[in-house]
Formats: sequence, structure tokens, C-alpha cells
Amino acid sequence: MQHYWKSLEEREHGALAEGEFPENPLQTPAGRNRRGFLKAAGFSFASAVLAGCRRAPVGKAAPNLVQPEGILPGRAVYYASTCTACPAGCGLLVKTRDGRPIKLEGNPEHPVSRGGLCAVGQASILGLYDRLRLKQPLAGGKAVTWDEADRAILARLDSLRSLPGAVRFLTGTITSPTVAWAIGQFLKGFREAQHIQYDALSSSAILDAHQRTHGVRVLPRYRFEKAEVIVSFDADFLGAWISPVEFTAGYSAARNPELTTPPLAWHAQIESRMSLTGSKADRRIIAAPDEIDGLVARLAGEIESGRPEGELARRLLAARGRSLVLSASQDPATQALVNQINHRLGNYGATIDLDQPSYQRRGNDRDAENLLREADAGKIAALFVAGANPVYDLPGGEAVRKVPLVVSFAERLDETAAIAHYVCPDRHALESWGDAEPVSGVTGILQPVIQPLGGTRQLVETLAVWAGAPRPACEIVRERWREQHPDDFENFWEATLERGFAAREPKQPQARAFVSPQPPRQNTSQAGWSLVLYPTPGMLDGRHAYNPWLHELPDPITKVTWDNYASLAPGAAGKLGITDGDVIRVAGLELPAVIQPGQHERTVAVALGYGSRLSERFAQAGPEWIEALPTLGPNGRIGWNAAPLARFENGSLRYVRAGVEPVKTGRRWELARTQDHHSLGSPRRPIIQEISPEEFATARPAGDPREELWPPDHPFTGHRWAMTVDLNACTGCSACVIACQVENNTPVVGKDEVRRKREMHWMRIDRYYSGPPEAPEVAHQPMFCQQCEHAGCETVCPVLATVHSEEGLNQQVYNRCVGTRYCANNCAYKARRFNWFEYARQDRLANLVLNPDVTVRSRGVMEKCTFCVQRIQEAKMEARRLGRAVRDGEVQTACQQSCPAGAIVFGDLNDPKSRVAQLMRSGRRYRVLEEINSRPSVGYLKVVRRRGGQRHG
Amino acid sequence: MNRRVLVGIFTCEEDILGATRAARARGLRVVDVFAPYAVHGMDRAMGLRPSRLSLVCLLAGATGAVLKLWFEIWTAAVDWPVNVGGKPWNSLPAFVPITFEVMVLFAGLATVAAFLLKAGLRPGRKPRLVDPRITDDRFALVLEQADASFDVDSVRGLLSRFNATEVEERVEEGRR
Amino acid sequence: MAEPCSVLTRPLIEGGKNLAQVTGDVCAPMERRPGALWWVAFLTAFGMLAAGVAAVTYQIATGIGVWGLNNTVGWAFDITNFVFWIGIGHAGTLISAILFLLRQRWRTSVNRAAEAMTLFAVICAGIFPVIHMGRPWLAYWIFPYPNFRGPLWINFRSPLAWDAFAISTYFIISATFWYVGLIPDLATVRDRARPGLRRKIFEFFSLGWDGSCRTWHRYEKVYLLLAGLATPLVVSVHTIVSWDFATSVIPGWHATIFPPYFVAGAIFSGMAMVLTLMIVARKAAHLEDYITVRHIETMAKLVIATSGMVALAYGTEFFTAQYSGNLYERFVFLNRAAGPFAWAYWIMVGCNVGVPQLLWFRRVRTHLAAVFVISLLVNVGMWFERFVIIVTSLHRDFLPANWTSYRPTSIEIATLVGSFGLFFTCFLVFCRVLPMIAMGEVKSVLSYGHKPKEEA
Amino acid sequence: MHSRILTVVLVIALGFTLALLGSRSGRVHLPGNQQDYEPVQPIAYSHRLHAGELQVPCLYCHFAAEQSRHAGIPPASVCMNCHRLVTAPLGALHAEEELAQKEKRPPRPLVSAELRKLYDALALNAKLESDPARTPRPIAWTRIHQLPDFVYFDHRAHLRAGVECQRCHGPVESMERVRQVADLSMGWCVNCHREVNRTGVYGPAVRASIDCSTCHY
Repeated sequence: MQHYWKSLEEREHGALAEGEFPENPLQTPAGRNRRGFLKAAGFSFASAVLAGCRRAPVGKAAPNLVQPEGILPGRAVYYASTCTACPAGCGLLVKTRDGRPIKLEGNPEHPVSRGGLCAVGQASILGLYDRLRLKQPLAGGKAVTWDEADRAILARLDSLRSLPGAVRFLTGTITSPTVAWAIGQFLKGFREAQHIQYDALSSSAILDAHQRTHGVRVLPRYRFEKAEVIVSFDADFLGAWISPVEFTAGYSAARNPELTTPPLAWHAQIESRMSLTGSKADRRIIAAPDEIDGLVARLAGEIESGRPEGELARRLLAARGRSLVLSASQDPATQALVNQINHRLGNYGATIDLDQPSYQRRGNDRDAENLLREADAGKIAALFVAGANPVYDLPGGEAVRKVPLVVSFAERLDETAAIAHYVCPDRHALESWGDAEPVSGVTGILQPVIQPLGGTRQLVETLAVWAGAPRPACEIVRERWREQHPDDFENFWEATLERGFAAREPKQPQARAFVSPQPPRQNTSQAGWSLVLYPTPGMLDGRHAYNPWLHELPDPITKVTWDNYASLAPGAAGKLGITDGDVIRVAGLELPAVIQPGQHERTVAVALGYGSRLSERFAQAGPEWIEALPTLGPNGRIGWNAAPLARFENGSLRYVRAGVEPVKTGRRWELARTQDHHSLGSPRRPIIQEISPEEFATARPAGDPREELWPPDHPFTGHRWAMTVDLNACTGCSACVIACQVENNTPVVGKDEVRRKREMHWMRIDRYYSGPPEAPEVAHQPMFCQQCEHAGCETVCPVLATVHSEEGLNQQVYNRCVGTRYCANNCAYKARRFNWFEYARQDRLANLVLNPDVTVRSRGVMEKCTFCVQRIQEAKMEARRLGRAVRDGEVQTACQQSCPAGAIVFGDLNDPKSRVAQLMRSGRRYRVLEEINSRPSVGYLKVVRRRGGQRHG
Repeated sequence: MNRRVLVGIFTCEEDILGATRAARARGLRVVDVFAPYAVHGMDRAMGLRPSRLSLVCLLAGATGAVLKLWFEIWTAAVDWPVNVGGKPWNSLPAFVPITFEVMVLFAGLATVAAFLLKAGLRPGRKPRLVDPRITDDRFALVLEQADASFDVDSVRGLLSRFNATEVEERVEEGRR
Repeated sequence: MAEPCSVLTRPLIEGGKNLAQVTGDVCAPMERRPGALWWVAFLTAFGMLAAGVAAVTYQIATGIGVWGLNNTVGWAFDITNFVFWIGIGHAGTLISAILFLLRQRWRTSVNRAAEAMTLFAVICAGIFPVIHMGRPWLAYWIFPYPNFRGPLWINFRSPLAWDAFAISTYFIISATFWYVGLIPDLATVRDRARPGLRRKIFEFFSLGWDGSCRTWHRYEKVYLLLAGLATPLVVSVHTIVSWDFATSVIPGWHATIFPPYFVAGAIFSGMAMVLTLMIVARKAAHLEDYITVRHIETMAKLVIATSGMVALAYGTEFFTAQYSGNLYERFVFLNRAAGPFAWAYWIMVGCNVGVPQLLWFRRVRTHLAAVFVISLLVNVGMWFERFVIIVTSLHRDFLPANWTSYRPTSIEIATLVGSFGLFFTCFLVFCRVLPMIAMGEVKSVLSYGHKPKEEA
Repeated sequence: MHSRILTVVLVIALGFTLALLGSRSGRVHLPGNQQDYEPVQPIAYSHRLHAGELQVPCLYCHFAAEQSRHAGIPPASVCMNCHRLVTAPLGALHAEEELAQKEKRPPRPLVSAELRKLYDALALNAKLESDPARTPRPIAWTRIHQLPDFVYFDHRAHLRAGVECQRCHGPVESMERVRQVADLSMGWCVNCHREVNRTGVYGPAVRASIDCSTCHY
């Protein structure tokens, strides 16, 4: 019998060790203007004063003078595009209503992302409607016109044209061929100018290693779907490593008991902190950061010799050509060893593709390091920074200040833009023309879906102007593409715009000589502490720190919102007498501690991407009342910036730092967690259920007992909507959480409200630990309204504000709700959310992102997951218009659409052939709290757990 | 129409009771008896018929209950049947509590209303006090001098036997 | 007149009063100018009330968020106060109705005040279901009235709808009952009053009562009938309140024992509150001869009896939880006794089960100060009983991911204080303007235990 | 005195009934009931003339109704389909032509005041060519049939089911200025749905759901 638990103080002192009242720091008044809300419906309204004795305000409706082709008020139009929230370059379908994008969805046909879209991608749409986005160029912090900016900058540049090596162009990874070309063109005008790419979340060592072993400096493309054994050394490929959506899709495809023929892919994770990927591993080995490279070497040895000692080697050797070994190590030597292992196992050309390499990471840390050195030495006369923020995310990035001319292309006033002499704001991707080639042979297109808001100018246009050949971005892009596809270009172009990408036939695999690397000197692991810097799936490198959705998104593992923190192993924390929320000092950084089960004893882990100046805007997040507490930390920002703690070591940016002793400061900082302490108690509650592959093979199809106490008054003829959630596939990546928030106009409530457990997310992901705290197993469970057939909430509502529909939906009628909260109390799943305050905001620009098909809830009403009833209605209406029935898969809920793992399936239970009906019959299906007979419409598919056990490396 | 009455004032329960009984034994017509509190046994002494208020109470209660029950079933199962938590259209058990409450409400209010009407009590009614101390500590027996056979002196004697503090003749105009 | 015998006819009223004295004594507080003590009490109560009004205004203007509730704990102080006050409100009707039916003549001295207390308590209680709503301005939606929505009626299956009807009925019936009881005394006051406004007012409200025995005859009937109606009503009201919880699925709420348990608890707390008030009132208004130690003692006996019932309920709950084998149920009760809110649980047990045991001793029962303190503690205990039932059941229910804690805000506390302010303000005003003791009834039992006059 | 109580009761009852009936009979309105709303529009467009006399089909201008939840207010370009030629009441134009023929001169261009507003909005000059000097200004019509934000009505399904426009919008073809005929209350919607579920829409049976989520989400 397994015992799940969720935090340590209760693990230590049993389920009942919590102060009756959590400590609340003294509140400080936060001034904030009233919030209201503007509903943007099919037309744009100019609300007027009451006309005469009329009761309702007069509404004005201004139709277009000339109706654009194919655009009808109230009808959504989808445009294919490409996500630029990170270099992974997932395919997008942009949903627009009446000329404004309101939601980003994954493009199911896209060969890289395969229909999924991560939380960051989902949230990035909010950037378009960001009030604080730069609207025109700045010179010395003052707003100027483009002409002034151009003239001033060109004047400065002319003097530099002949100066050798004076000009540097610094960018993040550029996946866009056009932009790369444009930069090249621009730099042609200078002697020995250089375009330098770096990644704040660098994988430079992998590229360097392939330079050594295969002679090409590229990042190979990992094909998880082809792997049967996956061994990952600290690579959080499901969370935030390179291309999580792509990897998650492949990974879950390889581990889906319904679809894949056994054996399911076996996954071992060797890591020092609890990562999302580690939480899914069949075998999780906890090793100190400085031991991991050693373990790689040992594995390499075993593979070389062909005499496996450990389980890993044994399984790997058994699966030659069907295995995949990867490492996030930033030591090129180690990476070379990894290549050697994969080479020996014959994984190149099978699970690892070098012929169609990935361009999602192109950064070269050595170049970046040199750049900073030159800048420090004052060798650089002009520095252009695009899609990067070195001052914030590079150790020693401050050196940029010494460059006499810094030109930034940032969309917002980030750290680098703040010190730049000129800022020439680039456009938001949804306003831009462009392209992206995340993986060799797959080139996505970017097309504008809205008129630019504000006087920004695309990077390529700006460069074209400076290169003396001003042209609109559209032409520049088309020209580049025309060169690639000269014949029948127009049709090709049309087709590409429609599909959103162009895919080239894969190249024939070419034989490459493999140069065995010299074995690295074994760095003996000293028994000291080490600090690990890592990106979270929500905040990545901090480029989206302006985004309140991402700040309020609970970390998939710790469930902390609105802050980063130093996580410590339970044992270590115990020794140091540190508890959750104690502020500790690590390598000069002071931040609150979080005790993280499954972390290595000598490891402190801190998330990157926080403490950015972009987060200063959240002073007013959350409602204002006498006991409200501020959202911002003591530093006036959200969290603390850990990037300066990284360091360059022989040519690569290292995120591990040895010899840092965490010290207790005695101060406390209360974190806002959506889910904390307490266990499932023992005996364990059957909320998360597991099944072994053997049991599953022999499991009988699930059925439902139908004892009826009452007369059968409610037959569900017609549709009967239902959903299944595959707990085995779900990685907890939280894409669905944001997707739901965007789709359903869920408000951001701010840190204090989350701290008071009033987060509004309709879709939450419960996370449970089981087993010993030093090496627990983890289960993720998406939880939301279960749409019970015998819903407790419905019976108790006095005003019929929540009742059952003829299609099995548990309806919540906001306008009828008086807010007794009885329904929430009587909900066994606590899936209901109450509007404690007027959470809707007055920000007219940001409100343009609101979904016009979903009512924005006012203060005092209850709300909850609706199974995206607006989508159901739309599908039904459309089907009705076309005079046909709704097809299976036609209605996709927002969470289902975004899920990279395809864990969520929605459909009509009354259609026996529908996917959901089939999965409901699966031997893995169970219902949460079945015993109280509330008859949920949501079925969960059991976790397929293969007890790999855990041990310390 | 005016009539002459004989009023006897007493100071204690036993006396007034005795006097009333005696007077009726003599066949005198007792117009009314006044007391500061409900004198036990006075109804028998005066020979009052048992009140029919209980009947009102019963009927009103029954009406209330029936109406409410019908209304609940009609709204929940007939007028607009809504699926509430999979409960049957006519969830009779759930309708019982309110039915009961409404029954009590009807019964109570109706009874009191009936009482006030019957007793002619209403706001603004000028009390006709036989003696100002009736509501304090005095009891009064009012006898009608129906006809000539009414012998004032003997009646005075009778009343004083029950130590009436004072006995006086009055002319009472109109009926209450 | 037979010689009265046995303890049954021990004098209820001491000091050999005659009718006139009774009238005088009872009316005295109304005719006197209020003393300093009264003013102090009144101003304090009124201050509390003001604080409450401010808090509620702020809450309605800003949102329920100003309370410490969260997604998991949807009710706390609001419904706790509601149930608490409803409970208090039960003693009045109990004394005036049930004891009347049981021919407990000693009730006559206390029933008037107790009924008044009931009314004020129900008013306090009635406020909370309204203000606890997210949109209180729409509270009228929980009554079925013709409308342009279809018409859309209400959900008669919801215990909250039952509540609405139960509370309003209870209030109306107790008010009527109380008023009917008042009529003769109003007449008495009227006849003592000098001509003028005061007299006019009492004239108006005494409905022209003239003490006719024909009316008295019907009057007794009405009184009996109302008592007969109020008795099941009072039981039904708290039963329905308990169903708010019992009909839910939440472990710790979902219990069949709740109705009797709640009714007993209600009488328990109600009696305690009556004691609290009476012990003070008899001193303040010099009514020692009417509210005698015997009254206090009898009520104390009732308190210990009901305390026993409540104790039994606590025990049974625990037993059934463990015996049921339902792990959620089991956990909730362990969590009550040993969880984060254990302190509240033990206050509850201490005050409701422990302390009242002292009343077994006659010495304690007859020692007014002691009884007073005990009655206060019982009130505290009963408030915590509701708090424990509501909060500890909610804060840790089925899915541990939802488990939270709860912490009241200043606003909530102010609201609670305000409800007490309202209660005492009303009661103090009542003491000034209306006869605190039912003269009519007391007079009728005055002769009890006294030798009839002629032999005197 | 019985009678007094009785009267009071009756008066109250009467008042209530009146309130109900009154608000039904358009004269008195409960708050939020916009029945009989008949605002003045920026351009005195006559549905009587276009939809009535000239018999222009509703869907010619409100073309979105078939494919979208909103029927839509026609863009000015739709008006121009006719009013590029018809610049004034036909009678006036014919008269002018005859006059011109008599006087052997090209007819003078006539532009009615109301249509002028349309042309101004489109920034057209006297010869109805777009005039770069002026900026086009969309016409801000006053909405008549407004539903609250929490109500979602879909024209598509209703058209598909064969409900003709007049059923909700009243005899628009006879209105000089459009007036809200129905009170657009929830009861009005629901009861129509109930009715058609029984009787069908002029024959063919339909399934008009009365689930809350049909309109509220």
C-alpha cells in the first residue's frame, strides 16, 4: 500500500503539524484604481450616457465602411503562423475575432510541435496587448521619430564603417533565415563585424561536442517517439529544455499503452533536483551536480566495454538503435562522451538526427564570453542587441554598459534596452511578417494578424533602412522564399501561408566519420554544496517576465506562484534548521527556501528568469483592500535574478556552481503556493490510481455500476459530453492551465489572493508525492469540474444558478448566481472558483485579448470549468447551419487542444465510436471519488507505473 | 338602545368567581366579567361555549400545506422541470420542509387574525373600561337589569356577600 | 379552597406580592428614568453595533474577499454566527411554548424576556445568510415570485431555500406569539400612563383591550394554539438549519445525527443565554422576587440536561466516524481533535461538556455568580461548536490538494461583534419600553403556594 | 373594519397585477426592459421604403445573419451597391431627367440630404469619387436590439430553423424608424422555444433547447 504525501513538515510530524493560522506579514496599503470591464463584442461599442428616460445605456454600433473579404462580425478566423515565444518554433493557429487575435492554438499539422503548444506560447499573446510595450523609438530614453532615430544612428555608424571589428550584432538564437540574412547584409557594411548568437538557456556544449565528434557544430534533433530506452542526464526535456512540446509529443507517443505496441519506452533520469522530466521517469537516480558527469563517463565505459554493470547500460545495450541518451551538461567533454555512447549504440540516424539537425539552439557561449571581454576592454564601438537581454541574463553582462553605442531592438524596456543609447522597438510576432526554421527542412511562416498597435518597426525593415534599401518586411520575406522556391512561387506561397509551414523532403542520411573524444579528466566530486540554476517551464529565461499569466502559473513541481526560491533537500534543510519560507543566503543572493523532496542533499536549486525589471509593473496586481499584501518582493520585483550566479568556464556557460553554502538569514518571506502541505493520509486515498503493464494487459474494460435510487427522469438522449484524462501521459507541464485561462477569460488575482488560496484557474494540476521524501515518486493530476451527473453543487443552489443540461453538462449561470458559495462547499473536488473581488480589470488594451464568447464574471459570482461550452455551442451551431451532425473531434476543449502529450480527450459519450467513448471503456479508466456516486463525466486513465525504484548515484 | 346594568367590583379571584356563579344560579344575565388576568374556571362560571378557533387553525394550516405542496410540485415538475443534480422531477421528500413551514405560517397567522376579528380588537379601538383598575388589580361583574323582576337590592346583597368593594348602577348605551 | 399541598405549589413569586404591587414592580423600570448603568450598557452595545454596520458596509462595497474565506473554506464566521444566533433564538420559544404545554408555571416570570431575546436573536441570525452572499442585493431571488424569466422559480430541493422559509416563518410566528402575549400588559401600561403621547402609543398597540373574560377565554385558546404550533416549528427550524450540513457530501457534515444534535445544542445555548440575561436583568431591574433563585436553578437543570445530550452527540459522531470505516469520515474527526483547529475543538468540548457538569451541585446551581459564568462559557462553547463543525470539516476534505487553512480578518471579527451589539441594543431598549415580565401571567400564578385570603 | 383590511389586501394585489400587466403592455417598463425603444438614427434610413416598398430582402443587407451569430449592420459599401446610382428619391430623379430632356440639358445631379451623410461617411465628393482630402468616418448607428453581456444569441440557428426575422423584430418592413417590438426578456425567449418544441416552426419540428447553456456561458 503506497502512501502519498505532499510536504515535509507533515511527512515529519504526521498529517497534523500546521499552525491553525498561517503567519501573515503586516499588510501595506497598495494604491490602485478601480477595476471594471469593457466587453468587446462583435462590434466596437462607444458607450454613451443614458438617453432620456431609457433604462439601459445607449449602445453605438459602427460597422465597417467597406467589409473586408471573408471577415464577418462574430465569426472566428484562424491564421497559421509560428510561435516565437522561444526558439522552439512550434506551429500556431491564431484565432482572431473581428480583426483581433484572441487565442493561440497549436497547429496539428506542424511536423515539429504536432498540435501542442506550451504554457509560454499560449501566454505570449498577452504581449501583443501589453500597455507597456514600446510604441516608438527611444534615443537616450526619450521618445523620437523613426527618422530622427535612423539619422542619428546612421550618423554614428558612418564613422565606424572602416574601423575593423568595431561592430557587433548580438542576438539570441535566430531561427529565421530571413532575419539571419538581413543581419548578415547589414553587417556587410562594416569591417570584421560579427553576428554573435547566444542562449541564456545555453546548450552550447552539445554543439561544441558535435563539432569535435562529428565535425558539424549543430544541435541534433532528438526523436523520442523512436526510442525504447531513454536515459537523460539532467536534461529536463519535458519541462524547459530546448523544445519541450516537440519532445513531450514524441515521449508520450512512445509511452502510450493504448497506441504503442509494447514495450513502452523506459525512461531513466539522472538529476540533482526534482524536474518535471524526473517526475515522469521510470527510474530516477539522484546525483549531485558534480557527480553527474562522472556517471556519464562510467556509463560510457560500460557501453564501450560492452559489459554492462548497471541497469542503465544493460537496458541500453539491449536496445541498440532504439535508445536515446542525452545530457544537459555544459561540459563539451561530457557531451562528447554522450555522443560516443549514442554512436556506439547506433542511435545516430535512428533516434538522433544529424542530417535534419535542430536550429533551436545556435548560441555559442565562447563568442558571447569573448564579446563581453572585448566590451569590457572597450574594443567594441557599436553593439546591436536583438532578441536578447545580456545585461540581465549573462554573468558579467554589465560590461555592455562600456560600449559607446548600444542599439537595442527590444519590444519592452528590459535591462539592456534601459542602458541602450537607442531603442528601435521590434514588432510583436503577431504583427510581423517572418519565418522560422526550428528544424532543418521545416520552415514555419509568420504572418501579421492585426494592424500594428503603436509605431513599431520590424527588425528586418529597420536593418533594410540602415542598409540603405528600405522595403516592407513582407517583400523581404517573400524575396528570400522566392530564392528558395523559384518555380510557381505564388501558389507555393499561398499554400504555405495556409498551412503555416513548408517542409522539405528529409535528406539522405550521410555517413559521418566519428572522432572518438579523449576521455575527460575525472573531476573528483568534492563533498561541498553546489548551486544549480534551472529554467522553469513557465518563466524560461525571463523574456516573458512581463506576463502576469505566467507569474500566476503554479510551478508544476513546487506549485509556487509569483516568486522564485532556493529549493533544498528535506534532509539538508533539516540539518540547517531551514523551513519553507525562511530567507536564506546563497552565493550572495537572498531568497526564500522551499523544501523539495527528491532533491540531492548537497544541492541548492534556484530558478532563472525572475527578478527582471519587466516584473516591476506588478505593483498593482491583485485587488485592493485593507488587509491586502503587496505582490512585489522587497526588491520591487517578482523574485530574484539568479543569472549573474552562472559563470563561463572554458568556453561554455555553466549553470552549476560548486562551493556555495546556504546560510539562514532569520528573515521570512511567505510564498504563494496553490497547493501545499498535507498528505492523502494513511490508508491512502484512491485518488491517483496506478496499474502495471502486466495488470493492464489483462485488465477488463471499465464499466459503471448504475444503481438508481430515483426514477430515471433524466435520460441523456442526443449528445452526452465527457472527457478522459490520461494520467500516464500527463507530464504536468501546465500548458492546459494557461490555455484554459486564455480561452475562458479567467482573471489574474495577484500574489496575495493566491496566498489566500483564491487562485481562479479552472484547470489546476494536483501534484502528489509518494514514497520516501528523499526519493519520492510523483503523480500529476489535472483537476477541474468533473461535470457530475449527480452533482452536489446543483442540489444545494437555492436559485437554480447551477443545473444540469440535457447534454450532461453541469451548467453555471453567472447572471443567476447570488454567491452563497454553498455549491463550492459541497463540491467534493473543490473545482469551483469564487469571484471574491471585482477581478476584471479596466485595462482596455489588455481586455482586447478577452474571448467575446465567454462572459466576464463580476464580483460575487461562482464560476468553474464549463467543458468550453462556448466551443460546443459554436460547433453545434455550425453543424446545424451546414445541416449535419457534430463530428467526433470537432469540439476540442482549450485544454485538450493545447496538450502536447494528447492526454486529454473530449467528445460525445453517446457516440460509441468516439475516442472518448472508447477510452472510457479502457481497462485503465477510473473515476475520482467514484465511491460518493456523484457520477463524474470525467474519466481518468491510470498511471502505468513500472517500479524502477530510486537510489542515490 | 340603552340598558341599565349593575356593576360589581371585586378585589380577588375567588370572590368574582363565586359571585359570577351565584349570579347565574339566580338566573341573572351576566353581560360580561372583567379581570386583569385569565381567571381560571371563569369560562365555566360564565357558561361560555368552547371557542372554535382551533377549527380555523386546522383549516388554515391544511390550506397552506396543500397550496405549498402543489406549488412546489408544479414549479419543479410541471411548469419548468430542471435537472437538478439528477434528482427526479418530483422530489417529494425535499418538498416536505417548506410545506411544513408554510403550514405553520398559515395556521398561526390565520388563528391570530380570527381571534382579533372575533374579539373585535384592533388598533385605535377605544377601550370601554368598567373600572380604570381592571387591567391592574380589580375584577368587575356586569349584570344586566333585564326587566322589572330584577331586584337591585337583593342583587347588591348577593354581591356584597362576595365582598364586592363597590356596587353601582349604570346606564350603558349601545352594544359593544 | 382546599389547603394547597406539596412542593408543586411552592410559591413561584416571593415577597407575598398583591396584584397591584406586581403591576407596580413590573412597570417600574419603564416609568423610571434610565440609570447610569443602563446608559453605559446601551452605549457600549450601540458602539459594537456601529462597528458591525461599518464592517458590513465595507464588505458589501468591496466584496466577500474582505473575509478570510478561500476556495476550500467557503463558509466560516458568517454561517457560524448564523447558526449560533438561531440557536440562541430557540430558548424563548421553548420557554413560552413547550414549557407552557408542559404546564411549567414557573415560566411566567421569564417567558416575556426570553421571547424578546428570541426575536432579537433571529434578527441577528437572519442578517448573515443575506450578507454572506456574493451579491446580497439579489437576495430576494431565493423567494419564488412571478418574473419575466420564463418564469424561472427557485430550487425547492436546496436546504438554503428551506432555510429562507424556515427562518422567516419562525420570525413571523414568534413575533406574533410575543405580541399576542403582550396585548394585556400593554393595556395595563396604557391605563397607568398619564394622557399624552405615551398613552396614545400604548392605546394603539393594546388594540383596545378591556380585560373582558370573553376575550380572555379566546385569548387563552389562541395562546394554546400558538404554543402548539411554535413547538414543532422551533424543532423544525433548527432541524432544517442542520440539514444545510447534513444533506451535503462533505465528511463531517454528512451525518444523520445532526437534527437532534442541533436542536439539543440550540436549546442548550438558548437556555444559557436566557440565564446570562436574566441574572443581570433581575438585579438591574430589581425583579428578584419574580425571577427567583428557583427559576435560575430550574433553568440550570435544563442546561445540564441539554449539555448531556450534546455530549452524547459528540461521542456518537466520533464513534460512527470510526465505526463506518470511511477513511474520509475518520480523518475529519481525528483532524478535529488533533488537527490545526484542535484548540477550537477542545474549547468546544470543555465549555459544553466539561464546565456544565458543575451544575450537578446544588450549591453551584443556586450560586448566581457561578451560574452566570457557566452560562457565559456555554455560549462561548456553543459558538465554537458551530465553528468547528463548519471550518474543520471544510478545510480538509476529500482531495488533499485542496486542503487549506482559515484565518478570520478584522472585518469578520467586527461583524461578529456587531451582531452582539445589535442583540444587546435591542434587548436594552426592550427593557426600557416594554414590561419585561408578563404581568397577566404572573398575576394568574401569584396565589400559588400562598394561603387563600379568607383563612389569612 | 374587516372591510378595511380587505381593501388594503385588494389594493396591494391590484397594484401587483397592474405592475405585471403594465410592464407586459409596453406602457410601463420594469428596469432593463427596452421594449418600444425607437431611437433616432444618424441617417434617417427607412426600412418601410427599402424592405417594404422596394422589397429588398433582409439578408441582402444583413448578410451575416446566415453565417454568424450576429446579423450585423450592413457596411456602407453595401448601400453603395444601389446608391452609387440612386442618389435621391427616385421620383425626384425622374422629374429632373424629364425636365432636363425638355430643356435639352444634361440632368443636374441630385443628392438627398440623408444620402449626403452616407457619401460624407465614405468621403466621396460631389461626383461620388472618393476624395483624398477627406477622411472616411464610420457611421455610428444606435443599437436597438441589445442583449445583456451574459446572453448569447445566435442568428444562424434561428434562420436555419426557418424563424423569419419579423417573428422577433416585428414588422420592420412597415417601420419608418425601427422600434424594438419584443421585450427580449428571458421569458419571451424561453416560451417561444417551448412553443416551437410543441408546434414546430410553421410545420417542421425543431429541437429548441431550453438549457441554460444555450444562451448563458
